[in-house]
Amino acid sequence: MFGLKADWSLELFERYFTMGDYAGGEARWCPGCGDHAVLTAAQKVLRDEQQRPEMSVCVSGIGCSSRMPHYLGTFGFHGLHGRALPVACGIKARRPELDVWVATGDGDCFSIGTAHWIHALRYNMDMTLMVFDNAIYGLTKAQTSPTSPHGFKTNTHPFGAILEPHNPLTVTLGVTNVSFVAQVADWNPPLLYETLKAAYRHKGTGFVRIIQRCPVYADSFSKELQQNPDRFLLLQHQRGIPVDKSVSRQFPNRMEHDPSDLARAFQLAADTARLPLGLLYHNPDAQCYEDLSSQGVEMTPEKRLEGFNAVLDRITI
Amino acid sequence: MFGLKADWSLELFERYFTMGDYAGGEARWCPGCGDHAVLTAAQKVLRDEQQRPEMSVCVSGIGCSSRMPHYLGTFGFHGLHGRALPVACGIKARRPELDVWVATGDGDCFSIGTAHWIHALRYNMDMTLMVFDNAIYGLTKAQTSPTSPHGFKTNTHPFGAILEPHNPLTVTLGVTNVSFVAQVADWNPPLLYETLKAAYRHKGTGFVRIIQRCPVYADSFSKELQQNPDRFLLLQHQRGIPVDKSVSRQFPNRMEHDPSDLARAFQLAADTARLPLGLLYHNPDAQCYEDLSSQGVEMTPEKRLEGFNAVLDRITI
Amino acid sequence: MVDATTAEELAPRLTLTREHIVEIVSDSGEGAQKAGQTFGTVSARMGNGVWTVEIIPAEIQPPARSPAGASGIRIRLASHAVTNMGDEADIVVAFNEQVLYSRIVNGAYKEGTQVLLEDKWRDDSVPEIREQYAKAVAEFRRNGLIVHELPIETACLEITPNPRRGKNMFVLGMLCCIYSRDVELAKGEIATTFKRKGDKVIDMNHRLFDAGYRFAVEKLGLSYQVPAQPAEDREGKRYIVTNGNTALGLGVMASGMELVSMYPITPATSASHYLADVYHEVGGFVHQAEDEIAAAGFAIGSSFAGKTACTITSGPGLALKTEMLALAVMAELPLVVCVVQRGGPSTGLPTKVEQGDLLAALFGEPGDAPKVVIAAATIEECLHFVVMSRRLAEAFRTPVILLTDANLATGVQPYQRPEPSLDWMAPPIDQSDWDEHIPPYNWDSESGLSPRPVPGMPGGQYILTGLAHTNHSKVAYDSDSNQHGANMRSRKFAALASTLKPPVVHGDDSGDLLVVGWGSTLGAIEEAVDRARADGHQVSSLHLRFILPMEPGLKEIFKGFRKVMTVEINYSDDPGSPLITDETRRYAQLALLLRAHTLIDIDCWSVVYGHPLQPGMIKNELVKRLEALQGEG
Amino acid sequence: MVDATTAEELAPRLTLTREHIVEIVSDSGEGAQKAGQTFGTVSARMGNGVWTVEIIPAEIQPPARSPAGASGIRIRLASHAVTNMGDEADIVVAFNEQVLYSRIVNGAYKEGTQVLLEDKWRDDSVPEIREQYAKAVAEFRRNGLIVHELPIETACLEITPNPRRGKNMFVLGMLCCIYSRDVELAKGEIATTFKRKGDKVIDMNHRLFDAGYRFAVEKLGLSYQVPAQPAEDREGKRYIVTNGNTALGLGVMASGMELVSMYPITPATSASHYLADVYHEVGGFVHQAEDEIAAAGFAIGSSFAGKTACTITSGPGLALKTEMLALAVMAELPLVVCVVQRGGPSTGLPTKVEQGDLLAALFGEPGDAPKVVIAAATIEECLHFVVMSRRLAEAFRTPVILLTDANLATGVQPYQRPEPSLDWMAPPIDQSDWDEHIPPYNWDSESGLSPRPVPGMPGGQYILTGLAHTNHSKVAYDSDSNQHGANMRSRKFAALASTLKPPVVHGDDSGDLLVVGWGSTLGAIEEAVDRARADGHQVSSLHLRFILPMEPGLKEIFKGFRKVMTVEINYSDDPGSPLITDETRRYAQLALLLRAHTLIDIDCWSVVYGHPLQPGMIKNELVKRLEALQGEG
Ligand SMILES: Cc1ncc(C[n+]2csc(CCOP(=O)(O)OP(=O)(O)O)c2C)c(N)n1
Ligand SMILES: Cc1ncc(C[n+]2csc(CCOP(=O)(O)OP(=O)(O)O)c2C)c(N)n1
Ligand code: SF4
Ligand code: SF4
Ligand SMILES: [Mg+2]
Ligand SMILES: [Mg+2]
Repeated sequence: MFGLKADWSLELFERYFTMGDYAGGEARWCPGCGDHAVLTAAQKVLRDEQQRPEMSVCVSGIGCSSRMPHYLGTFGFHGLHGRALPVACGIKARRPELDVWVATGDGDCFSIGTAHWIHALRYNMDMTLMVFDNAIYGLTKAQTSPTSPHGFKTNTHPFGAILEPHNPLTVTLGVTNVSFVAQVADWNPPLLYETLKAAYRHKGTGFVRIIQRCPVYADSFSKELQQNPDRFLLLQHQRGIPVDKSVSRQFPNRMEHDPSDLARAFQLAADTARLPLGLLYHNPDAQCYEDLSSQGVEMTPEKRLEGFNAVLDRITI
Repeated sequence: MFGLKADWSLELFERYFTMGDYAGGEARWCPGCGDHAVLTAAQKVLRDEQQRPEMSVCVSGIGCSSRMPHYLGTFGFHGLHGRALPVACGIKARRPELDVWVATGDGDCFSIGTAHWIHALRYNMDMTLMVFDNAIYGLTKAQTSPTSPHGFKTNTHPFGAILEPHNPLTVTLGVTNVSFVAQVADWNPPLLYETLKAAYRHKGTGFVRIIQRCPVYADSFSKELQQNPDRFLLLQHQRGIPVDKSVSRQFPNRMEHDPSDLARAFQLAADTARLPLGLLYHNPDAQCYEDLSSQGVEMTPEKRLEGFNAVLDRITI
Repeated sequence: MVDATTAEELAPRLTLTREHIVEIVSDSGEGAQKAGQTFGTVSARMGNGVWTVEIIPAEIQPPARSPAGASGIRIRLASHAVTNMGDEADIVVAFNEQVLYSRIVNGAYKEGTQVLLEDKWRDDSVPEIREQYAKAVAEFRRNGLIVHELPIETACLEITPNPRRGKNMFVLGMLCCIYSRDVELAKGEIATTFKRKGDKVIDMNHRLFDAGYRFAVEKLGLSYQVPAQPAEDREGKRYIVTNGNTALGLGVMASGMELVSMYPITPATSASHYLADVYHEVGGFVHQAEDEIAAAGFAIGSSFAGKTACTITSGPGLALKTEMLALAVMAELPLVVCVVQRGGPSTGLPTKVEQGDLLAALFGEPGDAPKVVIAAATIEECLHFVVMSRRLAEAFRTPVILLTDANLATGVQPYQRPEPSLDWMAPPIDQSDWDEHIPPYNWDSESGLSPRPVPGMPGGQYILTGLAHTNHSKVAYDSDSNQHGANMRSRKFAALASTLKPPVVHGDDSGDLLVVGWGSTLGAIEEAVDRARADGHQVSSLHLRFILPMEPGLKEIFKGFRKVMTVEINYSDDPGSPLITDETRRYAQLALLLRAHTLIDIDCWSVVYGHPLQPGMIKNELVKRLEALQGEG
Repeated sequence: MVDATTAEELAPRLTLTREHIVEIVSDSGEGAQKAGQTFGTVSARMGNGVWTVEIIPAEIQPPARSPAGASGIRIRLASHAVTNMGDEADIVVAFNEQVLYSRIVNGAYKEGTQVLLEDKWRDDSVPEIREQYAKAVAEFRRNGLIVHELPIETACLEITPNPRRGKNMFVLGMLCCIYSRDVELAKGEIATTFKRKGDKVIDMNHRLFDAGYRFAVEKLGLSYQVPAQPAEDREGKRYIVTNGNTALGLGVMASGMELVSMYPITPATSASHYLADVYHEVGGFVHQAEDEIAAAGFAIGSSFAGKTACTITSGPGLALKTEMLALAVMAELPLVVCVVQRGGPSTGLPTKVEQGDLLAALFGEPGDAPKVVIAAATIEECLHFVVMSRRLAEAFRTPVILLTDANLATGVQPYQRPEPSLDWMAPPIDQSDWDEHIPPYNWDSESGLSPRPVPGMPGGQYILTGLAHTNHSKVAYDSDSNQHGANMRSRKFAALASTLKPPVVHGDDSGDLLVVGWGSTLGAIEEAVDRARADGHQVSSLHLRFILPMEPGLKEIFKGFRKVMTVEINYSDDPGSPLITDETRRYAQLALLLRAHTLIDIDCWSVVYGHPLQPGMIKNELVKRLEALQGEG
């Protein structure tokens, strides 16, 4: 967002923000939880972009992942289960200059939050949307989530989850006006960092599905993926996520994918045998709702009063 | 559903049900409303399939289209705005032998009902899902719906709808376990009839998006399509919807489409310049949730009591 | 063409009256409402007190000539301020006889009501229609209605080939003659109405108007004089004419709120329709969300970001906002929630009036979730209470629920044009530094009040949470933090209460009976009380605007009366019904609250008829209660 | 190996007591809860009254040795039936000293509480830990705790290389020695616990148990005798041991309901976990919906189809179900809604107890939406009230809200094994012909009751609607239909009320003070009352199960006392606080209802500490009120 917000660029050079400026309370996730890595990556992006902490808001729902705001040094809104996105959109509506991050879980976003997930993608407001997908309900102690693998044993399905796992990528790609769709795994920090940075810089909703480890309740889910890097397909493109050797070395399967090719992106996303990593789809020119919703923010109270009196005149008898 | 329900096939031949058996109260939709055509087509399907009226339930939300149950001679559930699907699924859960129809609108299903729409497709319970899409909120008098064309003037957007219209087909096709996706227009009765019949016979959720005329509040939307048949692309296939000459003659653009080809279906659905008509996708073998949720329905109270005592024994000290 | 002079010359035997109620009823799409609105506006401009209310059919396009299809308008005009739709109509103009039936069922007419009936159906080509017509006219006359069969259509045909479009202006002409309205004024209104349509259309409608006027002079020996209100009452005042939903929209603009986040629902939506039309002129925006939960969430997001927002809904929408409201209470976020009440429960009676959401507004949220709950009693208050709501929301850091209803929403009335000032408006957002040492909930331990940091304030960073928290907004599960937070959230309302004055009794401060009401029933109740007092009854009334906190001094006021009862448009068990005893009786909503609040045995009369209470109905009930009292002692 | 005989020989100076409270506190994952549950079960089987409640940390995996991480269990055992967790503990076994702090803050201990503390930290390699330990032990002693520093880990190491896994069984051994529990019984329990894990594991744990037992004999001069309840109280009774959520699950199975439709939410979810494990044995199914609205809708669909369903949730979930509940009321659908209350408002205190949802259950829905609202007072009632709920729901064609709370949900207790019979169970679905002439709402005009057609009944076809409707379920907007429907929906509850008996007073029928409670506070209130009475105070208590309809005779009962107050776990303004006057005070939820219901000046004492009320706390409050009364005269 550098340069974008000319009004504070002056200040930007006045003070340099360090990682400490983006640190909130001590993170209380379990040891080995993938959420720690996401937090760190996000903090690095904020630091490297020199985002002013008081101009940033991290909005979340309820869940382990939704605790993220508490661990950031920015403003935060730890709201209701499933409802992070309407709140985030509302924040942006009349304060487009604010930088907004959303932290949500697979249950929070893909189950109870489904309607808002779909419609927020339509609005395409400028924010970074991180879905922490550990394929389980963590905070409430191991119930089935929409992305839980078929047969995966949980407390609500002790004999194994009975549905095929939901594919959030294919649904996301089907939403009109979607503008940025990426997938990463928490255990590859460089790719995670680069992807979040790209989402942050993208003007529009940067949807990033983060495959996340929950060693406590869904260990096998992530273990299986960690141990078989060939379950992944690394997408590369000069307009994609920059990946250095260290990253590409880890993934035997790589392919060139043009992020402007929606149909191809859908096919890649639909292949659950090979999970795509990186940028599936990107449309930098999709309309952002805040450009419409913020109409008239610049008006002074005096001008509003003037406008109101004009309205009254028309109905005065 | 002929033959499927062997347990009543005997009765089936005992009595012949006429259109009158499927007629409820007098339809109170506006003259020229597309809903009339859908009602008639559904009644014909019920009649031709000799569906026992008392074994059928039509579930709806709130909206003009959601009044359909009142005009049918079956059981009906005219519930809450956006919530037809959870109710329909609940009906099916422990009464899998019931025949279920769902009547919902573009606002009812694609706006407030979004979460249930997506998840009902995952459950894929055996029902016929008719979405009456008139691109407007009819009952509440002309507010913008997710499918309202961009720039279309409504009471909530008097200067024109500000978002690109939502594409329900691409989203629907992205949902894991979706099993039947078709599109029709109310003003082509034969295709409408054949499509509803195919959806009815399909075991699973037969999703049919019906492009519907609302002459009162969205006349231009349907007029434009009616007047330009080349805005449509008629899909044909031997495993698709049977179309006789009368139908195909009306649509200059026709193509062969294999309904088992999901990726192709997505591409066709994504092309909003040419609206596909007919069967986009069909998977007859997708799992139906009621086959799981109805476990143990056959148990007698005596057996349940026995089972319960066994459970108690285990925790008795 | 007719001008005022000739009109007066022609004026027939004239009846003087202090008020009259006129209805125009037709099939929908025949323009009765436009004619009535114009008649109302002209009357208002001529200095009458006026109340108009639309008659809306349940269906979008009901069949022609069906009782269910009755569409139209009622205009009540008087020589004094009018606060409600009144009792039975004095004159009704009907475009066909069938639509009158539904009005009769609603008790809209009385013996002696003059019916000006289109007579073309008498000789209709369809035999059934001829029969229906004859049967109806006979029936009406039998029931004491004075039916004038008039060849309105025929008369219109002389001017337009398509009377269905023009009849309404013809009727307007008739009415303007009957009530000798200022013709120039009327024609001016017509001109503005059809401005967009061009001069030919205006001219055509003027000719229809004149024809109607002359028709009345020649064919109708009816003329009523309803003198204007005393000039001094109007001295130098300017008036606006709106319904209650438009008033809400005006209030939003007057309050400086920049965002209304809503999801369509009858009868609330028209407030947003109005805003969508004009909001941009004050720099505001209407967001139509995907559902009511999102609408509330979106508004809450904006409020959190420093731009207090408003969400407008009705019962079913309020139900969906319950969880969001609890969050706003817990996190102490300002938020204005307008609830335009309709008939319930569930989808209920979407277009009709009820006062059934009071307890849900107060107690809907699990856990203790106090918030400001106020109710507008007049259309004018719909405007001013939104302004007050925004201020209360920010000063007390709380959601405010403003209750109105379908009666206020659709009623139209002239009222004094507000004189908005800058201090009505939200101040520009504060982005100055926040002292890091001041916690985000720096509760004043006595009042529970605290200042609020908003995003953009350097040093103000905090994490809002719906979990129990400390004054630093840190999640806390310990007993003390939870108890203290709850204390502070409740204390605010005691603080607000301490700033309120006791409400003023309408009538004497003591007597036999005190009638307590809230919301849109104000006008009808006071009119009923005035009539009863005119008959010598010792009855007064009291109307509440604040429900949470409750206005002070109620118990004292109640003690001045032998009996206290509420009159409400919501459900209560009728004490006379089977199985209903003092113990099992379920009371009306305000009655229940006042019983707990004052421990006085407060009775209630409440019904869920779906239409506004008529002063006459109320008066009858009061008199019954009073007579019972006499019996007792 | 130790057997009972040797144990008795070794038994040291023995203290006889009628009850004792034991706690085991550790980091999470150290098995304290398993040890405690086993100890509780053994004690129950030996005939003691027992109540156990788990101590759950706020986080999933809190850091080791942190107060916030305190995980464990409390066991209260007595020579009489136990109904609550009691006051301060007599003995606590602690795996480290830090976890004790959070318990101390919660007032779990008193002067003289024996602390059996793992002493390995004293010589820990990390200096800070050594300091923390020394500091804590000194501090504990200063505050009157009797600290026994014990080399538990060292002793375990003799048997297992990994004491973290085995320590809990060692501690179980210690406790079984201290309370001379039947060793064979204990070992049997251990064997069943580890059955799945195989003999080696069982043997290992038996050895740890023996070692702990011997360790206590040798190192600890502590021995308490808590005699069993009189045998005749138990004569031929069989007991089951469960928490309140398992009891709900058992109730669902006992009621014959075939479907539970839910969305996970603490503290309700474990009821569904239990059902998911065993429900198939009775042919039932747990549906996890996409959200609470869908969960309620799914259940309603099943009920409509003739299979009355149950949905289980907590506050925030109840908020989301509001609109669906209103539909069930309007359409008169049977539905069982279990609400396991937690701290509110909003996300509040997810794992902690509150009784804050009473008013939301009653009044949450816009419009008039009466339904049955009942509250379970004991774990056993959690089971039986579900059975009753299903029957009420079907007999009265209504949703039933059954309120429990986190205290009942997590408390574990032995209670009499139910003797289920066929008439508890839902009958098989009726598919016989429906007489077409009988409307779907064939209301009995006196009771409002009516039979219900279900899909599959030939001739029974009707269209259910949430709109106002006639007895034929036809949409109707007229006044009479709406009023009549509302009357009928309300009348049902007067009919139900007429079948209820007045509640029974605990203590004398008259006196100075009557304490009224509802829900999980029963045991603590009655214990407090008994203690106060033992001190000669004239206090009694009354506990309500039915809230809507209200149980009969309350006003009569209340009149027997000089003062009536409620004791509740929810918010009320403390009359002593700034700005709080008689007029502004916000009352506890039941208190508000009873004030309106009886017009008696009912006081309340209620707090939102997030933990169950201790009998001692309650007693102190009662005594305060009683002394104030004396003051008055
Ligand atoms: C309305 C409501 N319903 C249910 C809950 C309980 N709840 C809290 S978090 C959660 C799901 C958490 O799973 P996910 O979103 O995947 O986040 P994770 O903990 O796995 O990071 C649930 C069901 C709630 N807090 N509010
Ligand atoms: C909870 C709730 N919110 C809003 C409404 C108002 N409402 C009724 S129908 C409707 C939308 C109708 O549009 P659609 O679903 O497209 O159906 P149509 O009338 O066009 O057939 C709305 C907003 C309601 N009844 N309930
Ligand atoms: S439970 Fe799982 S998701 Fe939650 S903090 Fe622990 S590891 Fe992370
Ligand atoms: S408003 Fe439109 S959708 Fe509704 S009934 Fe009329 S034509 Fe049909
Ligand atoms: Mg998760
Ligand atoms: Mg529509």
